[in-house]
Amino acid sequence: MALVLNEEQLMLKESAAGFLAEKASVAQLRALRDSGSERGFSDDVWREMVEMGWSGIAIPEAFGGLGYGYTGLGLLLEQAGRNLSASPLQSTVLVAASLIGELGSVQQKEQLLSAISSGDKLLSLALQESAHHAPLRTALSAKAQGDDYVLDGEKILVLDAAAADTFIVIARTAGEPGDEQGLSAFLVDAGTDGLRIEARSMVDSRSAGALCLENVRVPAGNLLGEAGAAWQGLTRALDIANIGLAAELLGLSTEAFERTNAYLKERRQFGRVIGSFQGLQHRAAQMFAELELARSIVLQALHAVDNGEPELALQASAAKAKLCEVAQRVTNEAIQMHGGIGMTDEHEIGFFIKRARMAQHLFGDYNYHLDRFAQLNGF
Amino acid sequence: MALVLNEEQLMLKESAAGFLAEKASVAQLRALRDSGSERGFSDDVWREMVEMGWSGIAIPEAFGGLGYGYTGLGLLLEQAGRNLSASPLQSTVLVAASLIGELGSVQQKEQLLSAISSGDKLLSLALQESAHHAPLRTALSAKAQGDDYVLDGEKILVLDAAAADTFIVIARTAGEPGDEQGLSAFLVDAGTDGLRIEARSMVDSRSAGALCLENVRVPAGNLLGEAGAAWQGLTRALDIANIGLAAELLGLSTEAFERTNAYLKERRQFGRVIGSFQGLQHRAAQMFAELELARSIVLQALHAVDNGEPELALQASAAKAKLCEVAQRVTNEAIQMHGGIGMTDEHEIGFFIKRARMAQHLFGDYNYHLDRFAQLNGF
Amino acid sequence: MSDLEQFRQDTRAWLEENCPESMRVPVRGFEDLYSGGRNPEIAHPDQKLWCDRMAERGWTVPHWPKAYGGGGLSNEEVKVLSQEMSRIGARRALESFGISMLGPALLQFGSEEQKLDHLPKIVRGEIRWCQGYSEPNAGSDLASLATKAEDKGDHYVINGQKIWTSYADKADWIFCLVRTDNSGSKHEGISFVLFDMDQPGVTVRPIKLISGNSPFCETFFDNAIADKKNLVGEAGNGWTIAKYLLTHEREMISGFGAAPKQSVGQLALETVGSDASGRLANSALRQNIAQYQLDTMVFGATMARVGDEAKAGQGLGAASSIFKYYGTELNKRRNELNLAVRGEQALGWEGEVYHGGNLSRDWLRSKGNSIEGGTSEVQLNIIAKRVLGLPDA
Amino acid sequence: MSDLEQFRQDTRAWLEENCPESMRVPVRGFEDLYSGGRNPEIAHPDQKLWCDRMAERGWTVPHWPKAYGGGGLSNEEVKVLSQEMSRIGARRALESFGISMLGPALLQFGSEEQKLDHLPKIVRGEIRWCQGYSEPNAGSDLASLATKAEDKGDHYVINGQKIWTSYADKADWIFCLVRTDNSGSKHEGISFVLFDMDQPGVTVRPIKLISGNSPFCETFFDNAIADKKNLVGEAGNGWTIAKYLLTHEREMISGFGAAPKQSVGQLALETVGSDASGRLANSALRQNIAQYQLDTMVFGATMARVGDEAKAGQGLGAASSIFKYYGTELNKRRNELNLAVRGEQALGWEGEVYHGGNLSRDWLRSKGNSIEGGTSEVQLNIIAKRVLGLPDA
Repeated sequence: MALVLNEEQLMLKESAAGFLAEKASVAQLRALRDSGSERGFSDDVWREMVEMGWSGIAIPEAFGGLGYGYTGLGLLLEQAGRNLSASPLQSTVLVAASLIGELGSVQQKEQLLSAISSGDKLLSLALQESAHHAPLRTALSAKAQGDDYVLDGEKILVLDAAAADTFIVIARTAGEPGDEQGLSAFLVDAGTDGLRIEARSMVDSRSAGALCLENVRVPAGNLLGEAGAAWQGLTRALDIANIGLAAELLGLSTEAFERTNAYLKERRQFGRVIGSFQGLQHRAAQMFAELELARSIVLQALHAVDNGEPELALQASAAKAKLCEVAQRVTNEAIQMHGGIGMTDEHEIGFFIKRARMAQHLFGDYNYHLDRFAQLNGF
Repeated sequence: MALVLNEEQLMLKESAAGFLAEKASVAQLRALRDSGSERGFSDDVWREMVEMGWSGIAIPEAFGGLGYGYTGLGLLLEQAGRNLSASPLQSTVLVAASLIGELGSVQQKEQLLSAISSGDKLLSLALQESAHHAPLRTALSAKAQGDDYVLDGEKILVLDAAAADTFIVIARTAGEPGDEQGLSAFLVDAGTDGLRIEARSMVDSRSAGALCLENVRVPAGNLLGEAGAAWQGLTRALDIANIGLAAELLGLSTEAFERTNAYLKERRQFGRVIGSFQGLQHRAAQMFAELELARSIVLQALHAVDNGEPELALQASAAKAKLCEVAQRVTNEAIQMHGGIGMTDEHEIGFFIKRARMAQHLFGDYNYHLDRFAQLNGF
Repeated sequence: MSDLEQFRQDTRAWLEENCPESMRVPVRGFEDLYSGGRNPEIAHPDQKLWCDRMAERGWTVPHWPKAYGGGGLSNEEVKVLSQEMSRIGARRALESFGISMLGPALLQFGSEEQKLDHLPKIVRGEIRWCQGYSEPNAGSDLASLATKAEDKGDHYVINGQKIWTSYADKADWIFCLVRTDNSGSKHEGISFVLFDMDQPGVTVRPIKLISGNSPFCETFFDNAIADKKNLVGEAGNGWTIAKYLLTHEREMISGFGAAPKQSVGQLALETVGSDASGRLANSALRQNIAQYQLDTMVFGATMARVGDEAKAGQGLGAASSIFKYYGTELNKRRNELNLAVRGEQALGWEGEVYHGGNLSRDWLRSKGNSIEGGTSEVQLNIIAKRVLGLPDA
Repeated sequence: MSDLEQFRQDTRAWLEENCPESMRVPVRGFEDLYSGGRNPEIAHPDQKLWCDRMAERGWTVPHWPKAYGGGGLSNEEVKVLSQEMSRIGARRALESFGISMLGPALLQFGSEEQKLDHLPKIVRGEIRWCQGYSEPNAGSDLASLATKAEDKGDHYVINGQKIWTSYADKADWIFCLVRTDNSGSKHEGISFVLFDMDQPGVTVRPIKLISGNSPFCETFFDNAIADKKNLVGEAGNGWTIAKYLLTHEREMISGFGAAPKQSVGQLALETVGSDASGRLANSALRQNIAQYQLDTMVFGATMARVGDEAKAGQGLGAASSIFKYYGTELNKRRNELNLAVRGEQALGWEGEVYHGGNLSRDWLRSKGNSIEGGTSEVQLNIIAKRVLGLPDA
């Protein structure tokens, strides 16, 4: 396992970079925002991504995917981070497909992963219930009634809620908030009676939403995996999700840094370009060093997924914590070093800090993952 | 209560600065170290301090002191910090006198505080038992036997152990380590049977020592205050001790910073004085700002002692935590900015980092006091 | 009864009688602040009434001399007035750059005629002012400003562009730094002039910030006219006035570093929860909040100390730079902690459930604190050079 | 059986027979390292025996060509030898600056004659070398060095002073940067010469560090003589060799950043204790340790990545500067954490109870890491200028 990209991966990276810069750049995100798009991404662009196979990039060939593994998906997410490209790559390809891969029966995988690969279906995980990521605290209840389950409760921060065809709702079929046992995953279609979807306008201009489930009845066959036994697969899928978000944050931070470094060479004050001031030079050099280190842990974590390594949780929390830290530092410095112009909506740099904090927050922020990292290290 | 020095205090500060620079400078500390002095300070210099009234600076006039309050003592400690002056100011004047003031009967105060004021007696607190400051975990046992108590156990980091006439030994007459109840303070003279004093060579070249108590018998009259009820007074005395150490660290850090700033103006590299590099300038400016802020919290905490304010614990932990942080940063930067010459024993700057870490550690370090600060703030 | 006690009783009685009930309601947002001007923004009709009543006694700016329309009150009387207003929850009647910025500068540097001309209108809220300082290519390096004022005998003709002119779209007049001479060093040749914004040569375009709409504008001068009698100080001496006002502005901005009303630690307990021993459950967050609260306490102690020292005639060198630097960094830290503590609640942008995105918008807005009014880097340069005596490269 | 397998069997047998039992005991400290030289420091008589036996086969420096006394082994064979030595716990037979620093430089820049002259003596541990680089006024700005070498036809006469010459008091020869020409820029006119320390013109004075005694010395040259045949490369081209060796040195020093064997977090649990849920009791310390361990893990991943990239022919620009900067900062953090975790135990200076003060001395010594071999500031300058392309002032 070498921590370098092979030929195939390098080609994928370059073609993704070219495509996204043209079709899903910051300018497109601004246009989506200003048009008040409810779906939050362009269906046309997504269709092209599907045609390139991106919807199935990490899905095994047996289920219609490309089988490039998570290192391949990580490359796409990194480029999406660089361009702040809005698409269902996170909701469907990264999170939902991983969870289905972990929990689904062979039949469910065949059906759902193929539908994702082909672009026929968008799915999204509905997990969070309170201000913070706390999967064990899940309280949304699912009660068995005959051959059905009846779900009641609320979810927030459901990605691409307006566009998803089906939600994977994490519910409690037994136990109390805090228990590992009793957590279950249900497939709930967007049109199901009793399910209300409320669009939420978030700081990153992407579409997320809240779900309100009142007496939502789904057949037991909609269970993804065994009733009450979702915890382990969910944990693994969340680890993968966080590694994917770390890859996105890596791209985002690298781009924000490179734009800032370019600005340092261009902006003049006191008769010199400001990049000639050693105070700024040292901060830029420290950020560059941090970004190089960040890249290593992201690559290592992606490899750990693809190689089925046992310490995935440690890798995931390390990668997410580190990238949260680096993204926070770099985006803050990006604004500061751009000065007044960086504070204007007209300039693009502000979009980076907004998306960064959302990606940092999703599925556990710096504090969550540093704490988990310490726990996993036994102290 | 104004956070500025009055005329009297300014005069005290200036005379202390002049005296210590002449009689108890870093050069003297080096000489004490190289001579292998067991006592760790100069008796002659201490005698002169006593003559100037410093031994009783914060002791009420009724007990033979000067009654300048802790703001006065803080000024002396700050200047002692600037010069790294070794003397019993910390062990006897700051810690022991405060504890006697908190716990002693009127008679004990009359006797002991007067003896301290007059320079007739050196006392030192024997508290710490393990690698970290943890007063509640005190285990050294004191068992009543007739009119006596018998003490067994060990103490470390007893300041001026080789010179002290009497130790104030914190012992447990009841309860378990962790309990507030059951802690007692005993006066144990240096010559008492069963007490063994072991000199320890510490990084700051001051004298500290370990006490080993085996079957040490003292009369009940040697109790300072009530049996088993020392906790509250001990806590208050430790708060005062930490505020005093914060004052010392303020002086130490300010001096280390000023020496470094002077070096930045003198040392040439790449054809310029290194202080003209903006990278170093910004770090120096940030340190200066931190030092100005640190000065405020030290003054505020000293005032809080003198005015008997109720939130002393909060002030003490704030002052100590902040000064630990600032001292660590400033002394580390002092070495780094001095470069190779700062790494040599021949240069004086290394003495500052050594004393800093010892003063940081005594009676609770940054981590201890930041944790306590959070607890006192209710989170 | 002492004169001061008498003053207190009279003031109390007058306030009871004259302060409308609607003006005793706490300010909920910027819209509740009244800034006057030719076309005042009025959220409630009593705002103007209250301002007029107060202005009649000069109490909109109680410490200015009566000769210039102020209240002519002593420091003690100002304090009593403020206490009595607080007692009934009375809002301030008028808030403006005229009161906080231009007035102090005119009192210090203006001619008698200028003071008589402009200060009473500020007191009465008749004229609203804005500040023309920064330019697109003169941010941190303010003195390199290029807006040109050509001497035409009894007036100047002004051409150029300003940026970050707060409320320029609502202001009637501007106090403005212009270049009247290009021959010397960049600090020379700068002049401080006042002129009416209501003229054909002035165009204003509001700036939208990353946090949403803002008071800031871009302001363009195309042969704008300034009467020479409105040149403050000597031609070419404007930098002295600019520096005075920058120090003043730094002190205002550094106030952002003051401790928030609800402790961040307490707030975190509510959203993140505590462990068995009552401590905040997440130790990384606990450490960061503790360090922030500690620094806020230390910052507060320093503001108190510098206040005491100023009274005692001592002074902390470059205090305003330290405050500007530290206070704005603290405010940014507080806002980042707010995001960490409130989580999803702080990431909303619009809608009632997120209170219109007030948390995320405040967070984004705070990023500007260490840029506006002189960047953090400029403050550190000032400390390094003026206080520490470190040399230029 | 493959050749390599055969080599392994032969090597194993030879080692079993020739490595003294005493040389299979783990190294306990610097005194157990053998560096050879004319007057070798010998802690155990087997050290010399072991070195001689290994040197006979060239295995003290197994990858150097046989022509220069080395083992002439392929990379695979070197790896096998290393594995077989590890298997029986065999110590390295010889460690020296000759092997790690001068040898690589001579192989790259030396003449055939110089290689034949010096390398075999290094392999056999006959001559011990030291490095003459820094001067009191040329630290970070190494190229401004002033030690002067005057051309006397067949030799140079050298005058000046070096500092931080490690083990100069124990070395036989020095490889030294001297100035042979003052006329051009400071990087020009520097030459790289070798000469014997055992001559009247050379005086050495050991330097005591804040951590106690050290290998460092001050070295004075008063009309010292260097034979011209020992000028490496062209006169005036020494800076190229110096840069090569500095990069080499940076990589060695950055190794200090590697993760310690016992996790700091585990150690802290032992000394500070845990709370009810098994977490480290002190949350401020827990956060700091977690962040340190995270950064160590990330640093380790980066070392692995750069290694893989180098194999793949890719390269991280300025990798050695990043490693030097980050690795030494990590080592300083680790040592500060050691103080925080071990408390009083780490503050001792002498005596058995403190193990001779090893913790406090290591802590103090670590402060030098970010100074020696190019300060952290110099590394950041290199990254800013060479990688990021930021311009000079």
